Parts: sequence; structure tokens; C-alpha cells
Amino acid sequence: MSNENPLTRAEMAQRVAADIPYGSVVNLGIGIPTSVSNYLTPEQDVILHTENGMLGMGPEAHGDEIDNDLINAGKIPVTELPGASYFHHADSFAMMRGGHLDIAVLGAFQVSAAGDLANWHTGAEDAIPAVGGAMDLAVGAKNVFVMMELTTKKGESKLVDHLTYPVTGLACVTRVYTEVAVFDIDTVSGASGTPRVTVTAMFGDTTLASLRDLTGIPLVDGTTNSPTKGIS
Amino acid sequence: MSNENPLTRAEMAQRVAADIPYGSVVNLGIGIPTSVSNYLTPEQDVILHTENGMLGMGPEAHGDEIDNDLINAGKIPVTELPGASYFHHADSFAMMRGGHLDIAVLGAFQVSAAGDLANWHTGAEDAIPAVGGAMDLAVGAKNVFVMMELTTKKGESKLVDHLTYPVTGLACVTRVYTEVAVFDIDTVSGASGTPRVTVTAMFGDTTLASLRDLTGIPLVDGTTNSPTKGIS
Amino acid sequence: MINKLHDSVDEALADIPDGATVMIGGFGQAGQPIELIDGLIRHGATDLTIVNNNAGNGEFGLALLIKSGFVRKIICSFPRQVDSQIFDERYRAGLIELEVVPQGNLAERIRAAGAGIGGFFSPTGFGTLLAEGKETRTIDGKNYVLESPIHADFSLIKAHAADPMGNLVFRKTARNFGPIMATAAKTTIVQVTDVVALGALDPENIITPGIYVNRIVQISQGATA
Amino acid sequence: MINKLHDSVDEALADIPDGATVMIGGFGQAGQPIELIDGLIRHGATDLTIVNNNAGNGEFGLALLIKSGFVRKIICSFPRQVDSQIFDERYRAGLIELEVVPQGNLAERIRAAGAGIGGFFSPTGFGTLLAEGKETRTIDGKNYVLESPIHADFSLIKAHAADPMGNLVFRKTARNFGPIMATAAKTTIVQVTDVVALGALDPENIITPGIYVNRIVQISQGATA
Repeated sequence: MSNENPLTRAEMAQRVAADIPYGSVVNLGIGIPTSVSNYLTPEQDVILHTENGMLGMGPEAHGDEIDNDLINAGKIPVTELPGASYFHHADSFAMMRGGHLDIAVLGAFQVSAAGDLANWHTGAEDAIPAVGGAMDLAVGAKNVFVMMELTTKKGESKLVDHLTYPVTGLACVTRVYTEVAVFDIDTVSGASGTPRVTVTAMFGDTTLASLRDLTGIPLVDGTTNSPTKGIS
Repeated sequence: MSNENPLTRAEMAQRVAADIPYGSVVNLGIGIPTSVSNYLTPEQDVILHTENGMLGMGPEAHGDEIDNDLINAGKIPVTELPGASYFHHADSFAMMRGGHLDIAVLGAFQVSAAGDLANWHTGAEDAIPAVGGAMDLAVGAKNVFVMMELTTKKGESKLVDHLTYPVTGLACVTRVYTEVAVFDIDTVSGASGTPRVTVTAMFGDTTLASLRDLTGIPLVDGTTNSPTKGIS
Repeated sequence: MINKLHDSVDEALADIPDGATVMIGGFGQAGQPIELIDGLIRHGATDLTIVNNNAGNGEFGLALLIKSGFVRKIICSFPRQVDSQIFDERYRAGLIELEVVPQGNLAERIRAAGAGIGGFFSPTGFGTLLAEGKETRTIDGKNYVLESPIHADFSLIKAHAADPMGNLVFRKTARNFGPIMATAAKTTIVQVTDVVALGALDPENIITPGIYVNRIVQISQGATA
Repeated sequence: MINKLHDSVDEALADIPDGATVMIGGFGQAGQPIELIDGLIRHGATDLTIVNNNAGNGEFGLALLIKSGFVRKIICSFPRQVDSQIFDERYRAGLIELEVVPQGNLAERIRAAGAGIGGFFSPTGFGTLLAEGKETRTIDGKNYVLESPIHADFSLIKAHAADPMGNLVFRKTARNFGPIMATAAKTTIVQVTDVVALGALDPENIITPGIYVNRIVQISQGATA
């Protein structure tokens, strides 16, 4: 699929940030999802959770602010905001697993039409497995947003009918942000065998036909609705 | 069994207190076991746990010391000692269940030769069941000491071959203090089917023969050893 | 700025429906949210399932709620006390259902609900009447009972101080069930003595992070409902 | 008076035997007890099973311990990092065994060991390679994997301050695995920056009660092993 005017990564992050409802508690995954924090406004009052035991994480620390005891999941020094709290690892993941986070934003190798997520293992024979908190976030957060390019370097769709990469979590992804479109996944229908993927926004010269062609998924047209659908 | 010179309840409590090793972490059950605290010396450095979320509990509070937010398991106002800490109920019972308390001292209706404990329910048809933390203490503490009169008002032994009252915990009691004798129970052997109950001390004019006769248990004579046996 | 402070008890409790499962904090009187309980009685929702360590003491708070007849069932560890006459009477008259749970299993089941655990094997209660009908398993030579999480629709708890985001600190043994019940309910309502400014609580010392708190009502010390 | 303070790292670690399971606190560098790890290398116990979130960064601490060849197996959630070259090399050479556990299951399994739980049903990892061969169960329509506790012989952790009884407070995200690892080991050894007098820590703010701590070693800030 060719597209002359896709979103840049910064624009994708901006889009995700704009879609996060007021007062949400959010975990931003390592890598590109972390950049979403650059576009959150103070008025959104979003509370950031980091798996290593903190709510109310502030921006990256610089200069004198750097404290090696205060880092994020990517082990980068960060700051604390008023109202922050610290807790141990079992409490941190209880918070996650217990469904208390509103949104986790994660990267992905693949997402299936049923909302299955693959983002922890390439499946390569000689790869050293390392999962971190990915599986916990996938099953724990109320909403899992994925940020990824829609296609691989070879031009294959990463939104697929069935995963070919090892699973991180089943029926967990609720929305996928890509450089050419945003997809909402109805995981409830998906779990009962009738997955439903709706295209809620398209960028540049993307067409629904081209997305259907690329993904092979019977995408539903949701672009006529309001651009930002509510989350549960 | 007649005995003209049994221990008083205060003497029993004194005896239990004297047997608690230096630095032990101890939970004293509601009722008579609570009185053991009256005989612990500062030199013993015993740390008292109360199930409602505290280590380092001090003596009962009086007058201006009374704070309704600081109570023991019997809901009596108490005080805090230097080095005390507070924690929530799940943490308090994790501490208990996880085997971190050295000794629990409990009352009992019956104890069996295998170390089974009955202390929560009379078995009466119309009794309202109420268990509190009894079952958690029974299985959680490294050593469970029971304090009880050896006989019922009808003269029946409360140290029995098999419980007739509803079970609180199986193979958990390690020592029984009564007004006429102290019994050590080898629960490890008990669990494998060969219970072994040793009499380690007798008071007044008690004889081993009279104890065997009363209990119907093949009691081992351990009174020639040191009066206070070590605990695990 | 996030502000979870509500003006009144009645407003904070207004949406509790008939048939709700409501956890109520406290161990005896310590940590018992008396003013919220009094509000729940005024509110009048019926057919409630109540989770608490006890079944009320004396003639106030939880005991009064039970007396009101709004409680269909109580899940607790220790109903029978010297001053539990109100519960005792209704129980003997067959007017209230009782599920007795060993105290540590009660606490762990509440925690499990908040922590997304589907069930856990506890050694407590094995071989007793309270484990009858429950699945058991021997693991590494030790016997366990499978216990389930207890979820609630609402938790009513008492804390010492809150900031506007709902971060909480407690006082002494009044902490007891508060922090775990806050995690196990869809909606947690807290009565506090003090409300402090955002940032006034040391992040190292917060016991319940605000994520677990939905509504805060301030009850001045010594106030009556 | 109870005093768990030891004079030196080497003395505190002296009885760790070959074949021990040793939990080591820290998430990356934060909370990693570097001086205790350096001591463990000097001590020379072999055939160790190490539990940590990671498998070492750079050329210090846990990475050096792995390089020493004393580690037979590591249980962790995230071994592969940009600077995990020491682990990577030994793993590819077949010189170290690896058990990868989702981070939340790792934390909960450690907590379960300390809390006397025989096993628990976790939704994390269901349907993935990491649940292969494990018992699964559907509870109320949700899928779970049965996970087991992880017990340790020793835990080596880092805290900010301790009193002589071993009550601990931590600093910021350096808290991470410290409090739960302290509960899961037969013997817990803590390195701290500050030692304070008994009573100097507010009982409301103690994160790890002294009951979970066996030995304390003070490491002055900025000290090298």
C-alpha cells in the first residue's frame, strides 16, 4: 500500500495523547509509546503509572534532577509530580492485573483481528526470550492501545487475521494507531468468534479499500462517526 | 484425676512467658493467653504481633494513653513500643500464614495426640459460628502453644486421642500447658501416623501414671530432661 | 485538577443500588466508617451483602445497619461477640444469611479480588467445617484449600487523611481492612478526618494510592452523623 | 536490645552455601545491592540459582556475578537488554539456565512464598509460550494459569534506612522487589545507607517490618566495595 502522507511518529504520539480521556491512569510502554507523554497537557490530568512501583510519574529528569533511585520501566531517570506515590512490585502488578489502569499504550509486532497481541518475542530460534511486564499489561489494563507502523519493511500487514508471532496476550488490544489509520477492535465479539475491526480514522490518501486489501480483514467503516470514540 | 497443688492460671501464664526464647515474635490469643504478656521481661525482647495489623504491641492502655485507633485482637486499647510497625490485614495474615511468627499461644477446647486443635466451635447445634484468626494462627505460626485446663468440668481429659469438637487446624499444636503438666507434641511424627506426646513437666502431686490414665495416651516421660525444651 | 472530595455523605452514597455487595472497613470500632454506615441506613438500599470482619458491636454503626433489615447476607470472620446482640437475634430468627470465613482467608480473598487473582490455595481451614465442599490440594506435602476472590460493588472505608486525588494515610490499627477493600470494589468511598493539599502527603508514606479511591467525604473529628 | 547490624558484608554473607537460591533486589540499578553482590562474588558460593528482574547490566553487580560462573540458573522477567552482554554470551554458550517469568507473575510468586500461599491463578501469560505445560483454568469466563510460589534461601536487598530491629524504609522506585523478597527467604540480608536509632522510624511509615530482616550491613553513600 502506498501512502504519500502518512502520520509521522510524533503525529501518531500526538494523536494518542489527544485521545486519552481526562484523569485517566495510563501506562506507557517502553519505546515509542513513551513519547506520548510529550503531548499530554496538564489540563488532561493524566496519571502515569510505571511498573517499577510508582503512580504520578513526571517527565524525564535532566541535570540536577537526576536521581538513580527514580527511574521508569525503561530505566531512564524521571521525576515525580505532586500526588505521586511509591509501592513495591507486587502491589504495582496487582494494580495492573486487577484492572485498575485505564489504558496501556504498547508497541507491537502484530495485532490480530480478535485483538490478540504479539510484542514480546520475534519467534526467531536464537532470540533470548525477555518479556518484562508486557504480558501483565496486555491482560491487565482496561484498554490496550497499540502504536505501530501498519506494515513491515517487506510491506506485509502487521494487523492480521491470525498471529504468526508468539502471543503476548489474547483478545486484549482495543485500539491500534498506525501511520495511515486508527482501528478499533471489539474484543468482546472477537472472543465469541466474530471479531469486528472498525476503521475510525484514515490519514493522507489512505482508503478503506486499500486497508481491506492490505490486511485481508473485513474492516468496518467507522470514519463517519466522531473521530474519537469513547473508551470503556 | 485429683491434684491438690495445680498451677494457678497466673502461674501457667508465668511458665509460658518464661519458656519464650529471646527475641521471639509471638501472637497471644484472646482470653487467658493474653495474660502471658504480664510476665514477659524487657530482657526477653519479645515482639508481640496482633492480627489486626501491628508488630511491637505494648501493654494495655490506661487513662490518657487510650486511643481507639490502637487496639488488640480482643478490641482492648493497647500501646505501642519503640520499633513498632503497622500494616493492613492482608499483610498481617500473610505474615502469619507465611510462617514468620515464632509462637502463637492459644486457648483450646481440645488438643489431640497428633497436635490437632479444636478451639473455635463447641459443635453445639445452635451456636453461632465465629472463627476470627484462630485457623490462620493454628496453621501459620512455627510453634503453637496451647494453654488450657487439662480436664473439663465433668472431669474428662481435653488432651485426647481424637478430637470430638470441630477442628481448627490439623497437626499444628507443638506444646500444651495445663495446670498439672506440660506436654510436647511431635507433630511431624504425628502427621506420619505415629503421634508422640512427651510430658516435660508435672506440677503438684501429678504422676505420669495418673496422666496416662486420664488421657488414655501412651505418654512419654520427658521430665528427666531439662525442664524447658527448645523450640524450632 | 482532580478533586474527589464530595460535599456530603448522602451525595457520595446516592447511587448504591438494592442488592449491592458492600465492603465495610474496620475491626471492631477501629477504622469503622460510622458516618458512612449511618448514611447507608438513611439511603435505604436493601438486600445488601455486607463484607466486614465482624457483624456489628453494640447499637451503632454496622449493628444498626443490620437492625435496619437492609442486610440480606454478611460475610465475616467473627460475628459472635459479647455485644453482637443485634446480629445474634436476627441470625437466630433466620433473617440474615451468614458466611463465616477465617480472618486471613477473608483478607486474602479481598486482596485477590483487587489484584486480579482468580483463586489461591490457602493452608488455612484445611480439614475444618469451613472448608467443606471446597477443592483441596496437597502441594509439596502440605494441604491447601482453594479460595476465591471476593469482589464488591462499593467499599466504605475510613482513613485518617486524604489529598484531593484520593491518596490516603491511616492511623495505627484503624488501617486494618481499609487498604485492601479499597482495591476490591468498583467504587470506593472514604470518610476521612483530614483533607490535605495535593503534595502534602509524602509519596513514600502513602498507604492507599488515589487510583483506588473514587469519592472522599470529610467528617470532622468529634462530629456526629 | 535486638540488634541485627553486622560489621561487614563478608561476615553477613559467610554462611551462604553452594547450591543456594538467592533473590537479589533491584530493577536495573535502582535498589540493586551492589556491595552485597560484590561480597557474594568474593564469598565464592557456586551453583547458585538467582532470582532478579533482570540478568545484569554492564560490567558490575549482577552482571559480574554471572560472569564469575557461580550462577547455574537465573529466574527473571527481562534478561535481554542493550547492556546485558555478559548474560547474553553465557546464555548462548549454554553456560547458564534461564527461566523467563512475566514480571507480575514473578512478583506475585515471590509474594506468595512469603505469604504462605501454595499457588494462585493468574491471568497473565495465558495462551503464551510461557504458560506451556502449566495447569490452566477458566474462572467466571476468564482464563488463568496456575503459578507456584518462589522460595529462596537468602534474599539480598538494598534499603534506604534501617533501625536495629531491621525495620526498613526505601527510596522512590528503588523499593521495587525489596519488600517482597524480604518475605520470601529463610534469611534476608539488607544493605542500607543509614542506620537510625530504635524509634526513629515512624511506625506508620515502615515498609518492611523487622520480622522479615535477619542481617543489616551499613554501606556509606558513595562507598565502594
